[in-house]
Amino acid sequence: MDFGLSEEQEMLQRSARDFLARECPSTFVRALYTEPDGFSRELHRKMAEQGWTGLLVPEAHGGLGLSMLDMALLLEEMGRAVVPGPFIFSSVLVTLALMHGGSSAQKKTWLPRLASGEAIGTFAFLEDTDRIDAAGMTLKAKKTRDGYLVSGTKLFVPFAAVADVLLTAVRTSGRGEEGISLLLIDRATPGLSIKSLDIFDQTRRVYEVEFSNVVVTKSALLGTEGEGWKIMARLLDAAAVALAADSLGGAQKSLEMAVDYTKVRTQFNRPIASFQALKHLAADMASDIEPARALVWYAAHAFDALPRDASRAASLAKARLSEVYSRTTNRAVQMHGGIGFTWEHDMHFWFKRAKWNEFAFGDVAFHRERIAQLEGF
Amino acid sequence: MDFGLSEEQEMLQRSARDFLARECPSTFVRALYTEPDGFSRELHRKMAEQGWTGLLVPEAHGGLGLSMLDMALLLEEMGRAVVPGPFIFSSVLVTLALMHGGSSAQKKTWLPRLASGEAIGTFAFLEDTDRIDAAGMTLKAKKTRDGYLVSGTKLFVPFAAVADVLLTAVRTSGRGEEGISLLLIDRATPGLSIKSLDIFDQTRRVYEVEFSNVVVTKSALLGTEGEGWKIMARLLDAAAVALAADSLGGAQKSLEMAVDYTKVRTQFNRPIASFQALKHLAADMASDIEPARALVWYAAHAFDALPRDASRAASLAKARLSEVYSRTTNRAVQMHGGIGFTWEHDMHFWFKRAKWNEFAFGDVAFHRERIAQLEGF
Amino acid sequence: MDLTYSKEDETFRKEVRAWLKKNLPKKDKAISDLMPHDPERVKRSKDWQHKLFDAGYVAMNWPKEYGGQDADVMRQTIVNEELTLARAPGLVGASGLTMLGPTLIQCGTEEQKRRYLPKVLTADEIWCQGYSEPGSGSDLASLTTRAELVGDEFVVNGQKVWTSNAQFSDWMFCLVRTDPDAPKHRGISYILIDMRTPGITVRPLVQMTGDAGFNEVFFDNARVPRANLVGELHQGWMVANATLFHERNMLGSTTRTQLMMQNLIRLARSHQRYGKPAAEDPLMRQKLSDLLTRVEAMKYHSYRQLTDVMHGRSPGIGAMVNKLVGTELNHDICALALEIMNSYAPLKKGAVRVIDNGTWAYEFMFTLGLVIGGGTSQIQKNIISERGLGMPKSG
Amino acid sequence: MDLTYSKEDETFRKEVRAWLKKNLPKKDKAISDLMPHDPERVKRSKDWQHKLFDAGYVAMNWPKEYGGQDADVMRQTIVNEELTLARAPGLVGASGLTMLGPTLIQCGTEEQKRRYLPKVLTADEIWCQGYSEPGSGSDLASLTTRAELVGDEFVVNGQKVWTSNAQFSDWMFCLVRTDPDAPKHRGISYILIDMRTPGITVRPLVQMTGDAGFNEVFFDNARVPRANLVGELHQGWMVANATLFHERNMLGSTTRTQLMMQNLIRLARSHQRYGKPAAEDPLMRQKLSDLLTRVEAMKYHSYRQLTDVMHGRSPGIGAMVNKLVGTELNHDICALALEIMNSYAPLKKGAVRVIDNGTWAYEFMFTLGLVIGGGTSQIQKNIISERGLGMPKSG
Repeated sequence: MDFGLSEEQEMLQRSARDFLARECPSTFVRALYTEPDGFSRELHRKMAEQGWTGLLVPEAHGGLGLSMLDMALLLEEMGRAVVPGPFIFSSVLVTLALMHGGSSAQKKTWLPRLASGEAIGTFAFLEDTDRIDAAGMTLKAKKTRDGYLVSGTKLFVPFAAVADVLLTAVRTSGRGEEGISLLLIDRATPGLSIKSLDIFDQTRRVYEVEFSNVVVTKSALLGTEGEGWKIMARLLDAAAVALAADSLGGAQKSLEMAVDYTKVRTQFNRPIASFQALKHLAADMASDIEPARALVWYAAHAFDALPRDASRAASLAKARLSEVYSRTTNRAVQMHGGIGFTWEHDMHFWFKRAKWNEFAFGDVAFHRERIAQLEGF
Repeated sequence: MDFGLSEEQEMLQRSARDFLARECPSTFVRALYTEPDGFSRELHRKMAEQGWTGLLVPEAHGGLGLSMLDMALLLEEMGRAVVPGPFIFSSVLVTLALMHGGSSAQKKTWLPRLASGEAIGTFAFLEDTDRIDAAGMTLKAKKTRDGYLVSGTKLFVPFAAVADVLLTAVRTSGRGEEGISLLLIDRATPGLSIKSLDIFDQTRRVYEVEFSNVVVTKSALLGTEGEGWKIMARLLDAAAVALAADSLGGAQKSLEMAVDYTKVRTQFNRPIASFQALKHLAADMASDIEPARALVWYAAHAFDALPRDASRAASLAKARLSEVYSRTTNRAVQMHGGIGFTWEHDMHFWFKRAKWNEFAFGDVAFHRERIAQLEGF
Repeated sequence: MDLTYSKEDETFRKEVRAWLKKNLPKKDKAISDLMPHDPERVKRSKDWQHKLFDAGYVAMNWPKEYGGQDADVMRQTIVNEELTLARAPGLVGASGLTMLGPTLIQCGTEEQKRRYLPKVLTADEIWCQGYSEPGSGSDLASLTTRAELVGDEFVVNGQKVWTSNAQFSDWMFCLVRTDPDAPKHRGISYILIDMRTPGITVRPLVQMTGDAGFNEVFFDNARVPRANLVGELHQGWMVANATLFHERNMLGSTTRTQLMMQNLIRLARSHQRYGKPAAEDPLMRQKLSDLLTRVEAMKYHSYRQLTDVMHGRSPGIGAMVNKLVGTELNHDICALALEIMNSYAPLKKGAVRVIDNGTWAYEFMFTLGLVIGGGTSQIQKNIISERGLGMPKSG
Repeated sequence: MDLTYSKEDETFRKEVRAWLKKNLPKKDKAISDLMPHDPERVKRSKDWQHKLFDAGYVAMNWPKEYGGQDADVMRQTIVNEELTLARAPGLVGASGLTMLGPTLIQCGTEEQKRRYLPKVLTADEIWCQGYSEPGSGSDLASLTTRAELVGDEFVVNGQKVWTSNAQFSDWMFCLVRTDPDAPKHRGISYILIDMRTPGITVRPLVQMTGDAGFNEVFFDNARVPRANLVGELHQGWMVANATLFHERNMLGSTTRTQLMMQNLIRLARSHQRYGKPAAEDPLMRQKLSDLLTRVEAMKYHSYRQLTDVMHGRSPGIGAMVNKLVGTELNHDICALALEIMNSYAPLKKGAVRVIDNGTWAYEFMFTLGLVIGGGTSQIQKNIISERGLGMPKSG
C-alpha cells in the first residue's frame, strides 16, 4: 500500500513548475490571449524538449513511456499555469488513440512526430447535438473503394487551426456504439474547412470543422471499422482524468493567489486575510481541494493499473474537480474584490478556464449519472 | 396594489404572540414533550376561546369566517412557539374539508364543535407507500347497503389518539384520481384501532390506524362518492400553505434565538456576536427568511383569492420554506455551539419540527417537480 | 391584501406601454441593458433619456419644483417595470438620478439644485461617482484623495477607481479628504467636479468580459471652485451616507430578474440535451423550479416593500437583503443557463453558433461583478447583521 | 503508487478478520457504535477491549515497553478497518488510548507511565477528558476551574462540561487553573483526577437525541495529590496541546463513512418513493453519486495521509481538513437518508414501522453534535486558515 508519489514523480512536478514559471508566466498567457491562434509553437517546442509531448509515447517511438499518473501530475502543473494550447488533445488524446488503436504504420508515422512536437493532433468528436455519447456521433463517412467520403460538421474542435491531424469520430454504419469509426484526417485535405468559434476562454480555442465530400484513404482508419467506440470510450476517460488534473492545479493556484492577495491587501488598517469571513472562505476552498487531489491521483492510477475501475474513477474525478474548480475560482474572484473582476488582473484566466473544464467532456450531471450507472444504483 | 397586512391582521398576530408567550412558553412545550398524547386539552380550549379553532369556520357555524391569510399569520405565530397539538389538522384541514365538501348536516354536526374546540379532527391519508398523490390512496372501502366496510391501514395519522373524527381517504373504486372518497369516521367506531409511532418530534404525534372491517354509514361520506380527490387536492394545498407558515415562524424564531444567544455568550472577552463568521451566518439566515415570508403571504392569499394560481403558489411556499426552515435550524444549532445540541436547551424543538415540516405533505423535490408541471416546463 | 392595480394605475400602465411601443428605439432592444458603451451609443442613450423625460417618465417622485411630479412610488414602479419588460436600455444618467439628485435635494443649496438638477433629468449632463479608491474599498472612509482649500478653490490630488461611465461623464460627485488630521470620518468633504477640469485623467479599466465599463480617474492638482462643495466642509461622510444608504436600500427591482428567468425557461425548453429539451430533464426541472421559487419570492418581497413605502413605513431588514439575494440570484440564473448550454456556453457575442447572442456568459461574469461592486457580499452581510439584526461591530 | 497490500499485511488482515468472526460478541453488532451507554453495556465494552488487547489489536503503535508493539501505522489501520467493517462497537477506553496515553508517553514521569498506561490498554480504568467549561468553549484557555496547591494536594473547585463517559469513568485528565494571575495560557496545569474523589459530582447532560452521552462534572474542594501533575506546574497548556493537536490531526478514519455510504445505497435501493426504488430516481442518483464521490475522495485522501505517515512525512493541511470534511460528509449522508425515507425518517429506535432501527435520524443529530464537539466547524476553519494557509489571527 503506497498511495504517494515517487521521488521521480515529485521531481517531475517540481521541474514542471519551474519550467512553466519561466516559460509560461501569466504575462505570456496574456500575450497569447490576443494572438490569432492562441498558440505558441515555440512553447510547444520547448515542452517537447522537456519530453512532455512524448511523455506517454513509448520509448520505441521516441517518447518517455511514462504513465497516466505522471501525465496527470504534469497536467496539474499546466493547469496551475493555465497553459494555452492543444497539449491535452495532442499529447494525451491523439497520442493515446494511436497507442491503443493505431496500426504500426500509423504509430510509426505519427507518434515520433507528436512526441517531438513537430506535429500536432486534435480530436474532432462533438457535433451540434453536443453529445459525448455514441448517439452523438453522426458525421457520415460513406465507404468508397479506396476509403471514405466524409461529409458534415464537427463542432468545438480544439485548436483545429494549428493541428496537423484531426482524429475524427465518424459513423460508417449502424447506430449507437456500433458503426463508429475513427479516422486520422490530415487538416490540409481538400474539402476540409475550419471556422473559429469565438469563446471567452482564449486559452482553449475551438473551431467548427466542415467536411465537404472529404476523401479519406483507407490507411486513415484507426483501429477496426465500426469499432471505434471502444477506443473512444477510453479516450473520454483519459480526457476526464486530464481535465480533472488541469482543474486541480488551477484550483490550487486560484486559492493561493486569493490567499496571497488577502495577505497584502489592507483595509481598516489590517490585512484582509485577518477577517474571519475571508479566512473561513479560504478554509472552505482548501477543504474542497485537498481531498479532491486524491481523486485525481486515483483516477490516473486506475487508468493505467485498474482497468475495471478506470471509467468510474475518471467520472469521480471529473465530476468532483469540475465542481470544485468552478466554485474555487468564483470564490477566489470574490476574495480579490473588484480587482479580480478586471481584465488587468490575471484571475479571470482561471475563472474562464474553470468554466470550460466544467462543461468539456461531460459536465457534473453527466458524470454523476455515469457513476450511478457504473455503481449499479 | 396592496401587498401588506391590514391593521386587524397585524393585531391578530400581535395578540397571538402575546397569548402564546403566556400560554405556550417553551417550558410548556417541554412538559408536553413527555406527556402520553403530547396534547393539552386546556390549551386547545383556550385557543378556542381566542377564536382560533374557528378562525376559518363561517360565522353561521360559530366561527370567525376569516381567510387563509389570517390563518397563515396565526400559524406563523404557532410555528414560532412550536405549539404541540393537532391544530393544523383539525382547525385547518378537517375544517376546510367540511366547508368545501360537507353536507349541511355534516357542517351542522361538526363545524360548531370543531370551532368551539369541543371536537378534534384529523386527516388520515398516508399509507405504507408514503405517497401523497392519488395513487397512494388504496385503503379499501367496500360498498354495503347502508354505507361502507373499510379494511386496511393508514399511517402517520397525526394525533389520532386525541381525535374524535378521522377524515379518511379511501378507495371506493377505480385507480388514480377516480374512485377516491372521503369518509368522516368516528374514532370510537368498532374495528378501528390505533398504535403510536414513536418519532423524534414529540410535538407532532403520529399513529398507525388499523381498520378491521370497520362499518361506516352512508352519512359519513364527505362530498360525492369517487370524487374525493378534488377536495383532497385542495386540502393538500392548504396543508402546504399551513406548514409553510408554521415553518416561517419557526425559522424566524430560530434566527432570533441564535442571534440573542450570540449577544450574551462571550468568548475571548467579547460577545461571540461580534465574530464575523457568526454575523455572516446570521445574515445568510435573514436573507433566506425575509423573501420567503412574501411567498407565504402570497400562497395564503392565492388560496383564497386566486384559485388558478393556488396550487403553484402553495408548492412555491412549501418547497422554499421546507428548505429554509431546515437550513435555518441547522445553522441556529451551530450558532449555539454545544448547548444547542442538548435536550436541556430548547433549540431542538425547532430543529426537529423543521425536519417534520420538511417531509410532511410533500418534500422539496416533490413540490419542485409539481411547480415544473404547473409551469409547464 | 389586494394584488390588483387600481383603474388609474392600469390606465397609466397602458399609456406607458403604448408610448414605449411607439417610441422605443428598435435597435436598442436587447435582453441586457448592460452591454458596453460606445460614443454613438452614449449619444443615443442621452437622447432616449431626454425623450423619456419629456414624456414625463423620469424621476417622477422628485418634487415638482425640481422637475419631478411628486408622484407616488407606484407610478415610477410601473414605468420601471414597463421599461424592463420592453427591454429598454438602462438610463445613461442613472447615477445622477439615483445618487446625486436625492443628495442635492436633501443637502444642496438652492443654487446648486437649480444649476444641476434639470440637466440630470434630461441627461444633458452625465454624472459619475467618485467614492472608491485603490486603497479603500470596503473601508471607504479611509479614502486619501486630497482636496486642499487654497483661496476659493479645492486643489485635488489622488485617484479614484471603479468609476462607471467616467469616460463620457460631464461631472463627478466625489468624496475627498479636506482635513487629513481629523478622525477618518470627519475630514471628508463632498464636492462636485467638472470632468473637463485640467489635471483629470480617465483611464479605462477593462473587465474580465473584455469590455471597458469602469475607469480609474487620476487627479493632478485639479482645481475645483469652493462653491461646488455640497453640505458643510468636512461633513461629506454624512452627506454621502444619505445616498449610500439609499443605494443599499433601493427597492429591489425584480422585473429584470423575472425577465431573465423567463429567458432561462425559454432556453431550457428550446435547447436540447441528449436528445430532449433540457426542460424535460428531471434534474434541470428541479433546478429551474428552485430558481423560479427564489425569483417569485423576490417578486412578492418587492411588492411588500413597495406597499411599505406607499404606507410610509420603512421596509427595514427586508430591504437590506435585496442586493445580496438579488445579485446572487441573477448570477445563479446565468450559471444554470451555462449548464444547460454546455459547450455552447462560452461562445461570445457575434460568434458563429452563439445562443442568445452570448448574453448568458456575459451576464454570468457581469453579475459576479455586481456581487462585488457597490459593496461586496461581505459588506452587505455586515450591514444585515449589524443594522438589521443588531449584532455588534467586529471591532 | 501501489494500492495493493503487502503479502504480510494481507495475511495479517485475514488473521484479524478471522479472529473477529470468532470473537466479536454477536449482540454488539450494530450499524452504529455510537448508541447510548448503559452499565451492562459498559461492562461488556470493557471486556471487549480487554479481549482485543489480549489478542494484540490495541495501541499497536505504542512503544513495546508500555504495552504496545512498536507496530507501523499500517497494522493499526488494518485492525481499525476490520473492526469497523465487522461493525464492532467502539472502544470504551478510546479517550485513554488516543488522548491520555500519547500525552503520558510524551510528558509523563516513568512512574506515571507504569501506573496508568497498562490499565488504559486493558480498559480496567476508563478515562474521560476534562477540558471544556461552560464559560470556555472555543476559547479553551480561558478556563476557570481552580486548583490551589495546598501542601501536597491540589484543591479543585469549578465545573467541566461536555465530558463524554464521565458517568462511568475511573479517571479524568483535566486542565485546571493553578495560577490565576498569570497570562491565561501560562497559569494552567494538567492533572489526573480520580473520579471517586470526594467532592466530585457528575450530572448527565441529555442530548437532543434523548440520550445521555455528555456530562457536567462539578468539583467542590476535591483533593488531588500533587503527584498527579503531568509535566511542569503551570505548563498544562503545552502538555494538552500535544494531544489536542493529535486529536485535530488524527488520520481521517473513513471506513465508518464508507460503511454509512454503503448502507445509504442499500436504503436507496430498497426504499420505494412513488412506486420505484429511490435509487432509480434521477435526482436521487445525482445526490447519491455526489456523496459517493466525496466519500471516495476521503478514502483515497486517507490513503495518502497513511502513506505520508508511513514515510515519516507530515500530512500537513491535508490532515487539518479531515474533521471538517468528514463530519459534514457524515451529516450529509444522514440527511439524504432522511430525504429518501420522508415520513419514515423521524421514527425512533424500536418504533413500529421503523427503518434501519432509527439509526439515520439518530446519526443525523449525533453528527451535528460532532460538527460542534471537539472544536466547532468555525474553529476548524480557523485552524485550516491560520496553520494551513498562513493567514493571520483575527486579533
